[in-house]
Amino acid sequence: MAHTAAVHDSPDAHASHDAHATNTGISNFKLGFWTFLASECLFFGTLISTYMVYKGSAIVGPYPADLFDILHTTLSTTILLFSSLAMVLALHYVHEAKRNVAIGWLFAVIAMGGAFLYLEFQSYLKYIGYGLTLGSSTFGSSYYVLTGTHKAHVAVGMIWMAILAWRIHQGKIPPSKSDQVEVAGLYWHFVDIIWIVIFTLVYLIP
Amino acid sequence: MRVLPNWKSGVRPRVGAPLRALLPILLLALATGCGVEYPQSTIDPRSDFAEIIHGLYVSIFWWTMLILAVVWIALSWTLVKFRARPDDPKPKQIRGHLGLEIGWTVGPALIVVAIAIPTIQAVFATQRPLEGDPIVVEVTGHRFWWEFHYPEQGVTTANELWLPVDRPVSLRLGSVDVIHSFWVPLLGGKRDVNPVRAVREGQDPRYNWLYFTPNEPGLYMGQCAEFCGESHAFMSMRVNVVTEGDFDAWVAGWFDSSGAAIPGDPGVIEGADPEAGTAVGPRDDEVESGMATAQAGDAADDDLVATGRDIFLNQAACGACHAITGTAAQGDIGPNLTLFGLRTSLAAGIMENTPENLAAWIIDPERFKPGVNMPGTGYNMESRIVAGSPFFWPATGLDDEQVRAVSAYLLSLR
Amino acid sequence: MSESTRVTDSKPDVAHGEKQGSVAMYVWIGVILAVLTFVEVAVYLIEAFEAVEVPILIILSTAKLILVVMYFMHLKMDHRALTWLFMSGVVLAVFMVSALIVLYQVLPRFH
Amino acid sequence: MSTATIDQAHAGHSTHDEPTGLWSWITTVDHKRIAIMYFITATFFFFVGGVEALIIRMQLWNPEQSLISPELYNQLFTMHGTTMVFLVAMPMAVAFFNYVVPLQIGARDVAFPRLNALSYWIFLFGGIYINLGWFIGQAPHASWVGYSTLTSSAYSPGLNTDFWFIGLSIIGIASIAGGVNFITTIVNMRAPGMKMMRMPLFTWMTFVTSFLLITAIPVIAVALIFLGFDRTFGSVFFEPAMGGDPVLWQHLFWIFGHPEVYILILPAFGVISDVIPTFSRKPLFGYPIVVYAGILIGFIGWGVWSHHMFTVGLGPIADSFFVAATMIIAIPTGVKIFNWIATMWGGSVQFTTAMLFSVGLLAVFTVGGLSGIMHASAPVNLQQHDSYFVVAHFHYVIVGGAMMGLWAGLYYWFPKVTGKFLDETLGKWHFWTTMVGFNLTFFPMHFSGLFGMPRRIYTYSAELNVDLYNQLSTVGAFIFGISALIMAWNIYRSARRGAPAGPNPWNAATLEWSIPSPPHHYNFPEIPVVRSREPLWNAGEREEVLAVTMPDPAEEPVMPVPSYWPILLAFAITLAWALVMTGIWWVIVLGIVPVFFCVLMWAFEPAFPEGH
Repeated sequence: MAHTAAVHDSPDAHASHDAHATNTGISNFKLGFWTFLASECLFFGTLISTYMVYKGSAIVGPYPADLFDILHTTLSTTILLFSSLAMVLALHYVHEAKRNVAIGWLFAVIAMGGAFLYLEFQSYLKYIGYGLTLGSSTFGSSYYVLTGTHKAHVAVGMIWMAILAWRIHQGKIPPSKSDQVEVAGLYWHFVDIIWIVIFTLVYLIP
Repeated sequence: MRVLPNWKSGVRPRVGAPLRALLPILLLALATGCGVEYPQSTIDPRSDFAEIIHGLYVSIFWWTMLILAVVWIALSWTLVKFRARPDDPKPKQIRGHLGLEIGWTVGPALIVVAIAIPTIQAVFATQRPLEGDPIVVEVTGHRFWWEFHYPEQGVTTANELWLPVDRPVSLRLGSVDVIHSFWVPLLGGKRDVNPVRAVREGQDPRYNWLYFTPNEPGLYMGQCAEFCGESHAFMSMRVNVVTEGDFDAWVAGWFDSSGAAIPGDPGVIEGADPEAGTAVGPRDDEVESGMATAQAGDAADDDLVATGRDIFLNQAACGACHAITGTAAQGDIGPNLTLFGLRTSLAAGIMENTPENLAAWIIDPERFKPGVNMPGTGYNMESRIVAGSPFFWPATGLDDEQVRAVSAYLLSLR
Repeated sequence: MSESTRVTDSKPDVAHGEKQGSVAMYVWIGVILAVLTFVEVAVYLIEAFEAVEVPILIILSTAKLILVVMYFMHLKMDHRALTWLFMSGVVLAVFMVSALIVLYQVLPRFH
Repeated sequence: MSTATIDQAHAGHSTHDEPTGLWSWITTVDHKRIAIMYFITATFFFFVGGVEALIIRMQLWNPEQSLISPELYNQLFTMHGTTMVFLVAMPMAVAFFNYVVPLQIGARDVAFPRLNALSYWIFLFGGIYINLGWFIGQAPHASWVGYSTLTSSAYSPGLNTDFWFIGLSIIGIASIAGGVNFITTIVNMRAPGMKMMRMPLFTWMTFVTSFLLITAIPVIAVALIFLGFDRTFGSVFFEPAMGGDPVLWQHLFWIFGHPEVYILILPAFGVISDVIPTFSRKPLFGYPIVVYAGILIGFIGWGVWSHHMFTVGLGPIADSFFVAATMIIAIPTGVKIFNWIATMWGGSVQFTTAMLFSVGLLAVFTVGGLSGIMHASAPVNLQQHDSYFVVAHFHYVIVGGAMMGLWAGLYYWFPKVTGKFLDETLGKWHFWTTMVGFNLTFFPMHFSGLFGMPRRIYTYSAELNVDLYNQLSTVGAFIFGISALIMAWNIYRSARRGAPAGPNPWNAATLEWSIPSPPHHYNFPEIPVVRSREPLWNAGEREEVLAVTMPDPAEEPVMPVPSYWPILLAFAITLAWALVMTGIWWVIVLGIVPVFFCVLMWAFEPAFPEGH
């Protein structure tokens, strides 16, 4: 807590902006969002647990080995990874007050998110064609609900990015308000790391 | 000679069994009058399994009483000694004491260890599959009754489990609908009866098991202990622990496809109406051939039984759900009714097996057991249609005289 | 959102000054992430690795996860409180997933 | 005569600068008003759940009695459990979090005032929603734990379970939002000098509880989503015929459910950790130990869930692990109890009603804790699980622990909230009728359980010979009901005509007592600087700031503006969830549109007045 003490050591440090100061120097929005992400860990943790618990319990096919096309998934995984890179660059340029570059990278994020969703829905259609549905087996149920929840997160993130791009375009997000972009970035990266885990546990580990 | 215990009294507790361990109960029992019997007591063990649990319970009970005494005495003493008085000075501002903290961390920790070690030993001791020659029973939970299948003996009965005394038992537990829990407190702890998960071909489905050795003959009460819907409270059972010889005789009686009485003295069978209870059922072939026999009882009773049998098998098609060994009735949806006349209780242990109760049950099962799948005689079954019960059977439409005949027939199966 | 942006208004330096990475660093990390992913896939595809596949995959994906969290999400440069908060969520989630896997996939083998 | 005194005493700071009227309550983002709304709503639901319990007790008066139908009985006990846990104990604790925590840490409000309002409205709508089933005779009926497969479409074909899972998931959103809010508030909004290890214990326990909320609720949320998918879209998570495992529901439920137990009890521990020092006139004995014990209880609470599942058949290895983990929790709990007694030791103990409830908690919670140790022993658990012994145990823990603590808090902080004392005579009546009624209700249940009465049964056989115990319980329940009426009457009367209380009527040590009662809507005229754990006791000696002596600020502090988006968003969320019941996918998707709209409007609305 040395940090806390440092913030408040000077007697007037709090008097001037007592409604604004935070103990940690982190904005409430960002701290609250990290807390929310901790909560999301458990949310996805439960979904992933269920998938793992049900691994091998499907009594009728198709089974994972019949369906998964690792190269296809590798492509979408790589795209999502690079969208994270685009996201961090967008934030970087918001800090630098280079609005148009930032908007450009945000569009890149949206585009890559869209490509990811497109590829994933393509495989959904393929799986459905092979007879894997929500109700066909425990594998179907746990697979679709886990990856579907992840896709819903990606979709929400894309809408969020679009709104941010618009706000940056309007000039409403100067560098001093960059944590609006930073928090959106945290969300996007979090969705990315969830996919890192899903990619390994669901697709790669037999 | 087989002696069925009185249905009403169940097992008589050994004198002082519940009192041995529990002082508060002693006081309460004194206050409420001694001699009260608790046929579902958890502290009156009659099997090795129940005894292990009870021993553990008693030791933990005394440990907790010790802790409770320490806390309550310390608390009361503090409150009395340090109650505020008008001229109290400001108390000394003590903030803590490391030694004390260590003391009241280590002390309870030691007690916890003292409890945990025998606990874990008991966990392993009670879940170890039995060696030797256990009798295996496959228990199936249904809403709201119990099915007991003896694979070695080839017997399938319902709601009253027969076990030989002093022989280890392995119960294999599985459910066909929701989760139930098999609990006969005098014979040991409960174990959930989970729905059996379907598995891929070549794999074995997983069941729960319960192991114990009953060590005293008697009629034990048990009950479903996991909430299973509307009639959860009415999902009872009886476990009839008998001598090895009686058990063998019971099994043999099962295969006397004639359905005639097993040798023995029917006169000692209590709990059944003398009229039907002491009557010995006619042999199937005799009924079929129309022979009126006079083995026991009078001809009118035999006629009634024969009529009932006909209604059961043909007119009311009871055999679509129920099975009776040696007849055309081979349904497996409802309880198997072979040797039904031997049962002390009716409808999964909720009432005494008398002709009156049986007739009332056949007329309107829903009245006694809401949500039951068995149809009554009448058509007032709207509630079940609305509730969308997955099973729905048309009413039997029997009149009272026919119901009386069916009851007489069923009670003659002994 | 605006209700919580007030600190940055008053103290912009604390909020971003110290934790800016360079573009080059971000790109490098992106490249490393991609390479790790390809290594993962290679381990999956090459049969020689079958025996050690699971631990290698878990280590690699953990490495990827840490890279993203530390650099893209700036946790390395940010306040320690955030690390504590987030890590406790991660730890509980990992504990839960492993406990359930043990209960369902490992322990039944002992029966 | 007293009225005049009060008016005089409080003139100038009560509510002269605050808006009044219904609209001001609907749009409020003031943590103190939200707290009051939480408290009133929770108390209302307390009476709803209480009436349910009394009907249950009447049905169990005699063996083989049929006062009500089994179906209604099942609905009653299901809703009694659901109501008392999710709509009474949790929100009542949250009411205290809301009122007390910002005041104790010297903050003007919580970190996210509008999110706070949203939590309340979601909780209210979710609570109403889950009760809607009563009006069509299809209240939830599969018990508060909702074990699969009893909740599947096959065995619960009506709307009962739909009301349950949808209502609970709505309330879950409120809990997660609340948890995020309080963690952020406590980490970020402390007054200068209020280090973590100087925080009052109640704030500490709020912190730990919030942590449990944000980590435990997502698990039940996912389980409810699975259940919803099974019921609505035909997935097979809990369908044994398709390889699904109903026991998985139990794991997920109790991974949430056990931390939930600590979510209920830790706030009460926090309350009495503040109340006992105040009325012993001594600082809390072993402050850091009590804090660490609380954290430890919270964390170990995550590794013990399967002790609710010893009968499920997990095998001896898993059973042993959970036995050991569970028993370890007894140690920090015991440490806390001894520290509380040591706090009183050597003190000058005043028996106010708040103190009586705290001491009462120590006395009866210990009983519940010890019967908990019995259940922790897996083999013994096989006899006691799902019997009335367990019913006795958890009521001793939740009523004798959580609720007693919250009632202590009620008597303790009521003067701060209203500026008036709760009547002490009525308070003592409340306490003693509670003690008698509570113990008479639940102590005999130990015996009915030991003698083999399973829980959740509509009626019991006369042969069990447990009618006497049941009749004692029923009598006790009615006495307990009377105690609740006394409490309600006391609150009503004292709020109007109670004796005036000054800023610090109990001579307590923590910051909330440094400001007028009731506080300004901006709480502190000037944010105090804290230099010790008991700032008010050391005032004068160590340059503590006593805000009550401060003049009102010349310029009002900038406070968040009221907003109607929280209630609208809460309604939109409730509606969106309710539409899941239709089972038509496009209706469900359409239901999300108002949610998005409200979120956008919320995001673009300035939280503080323009120019700040």
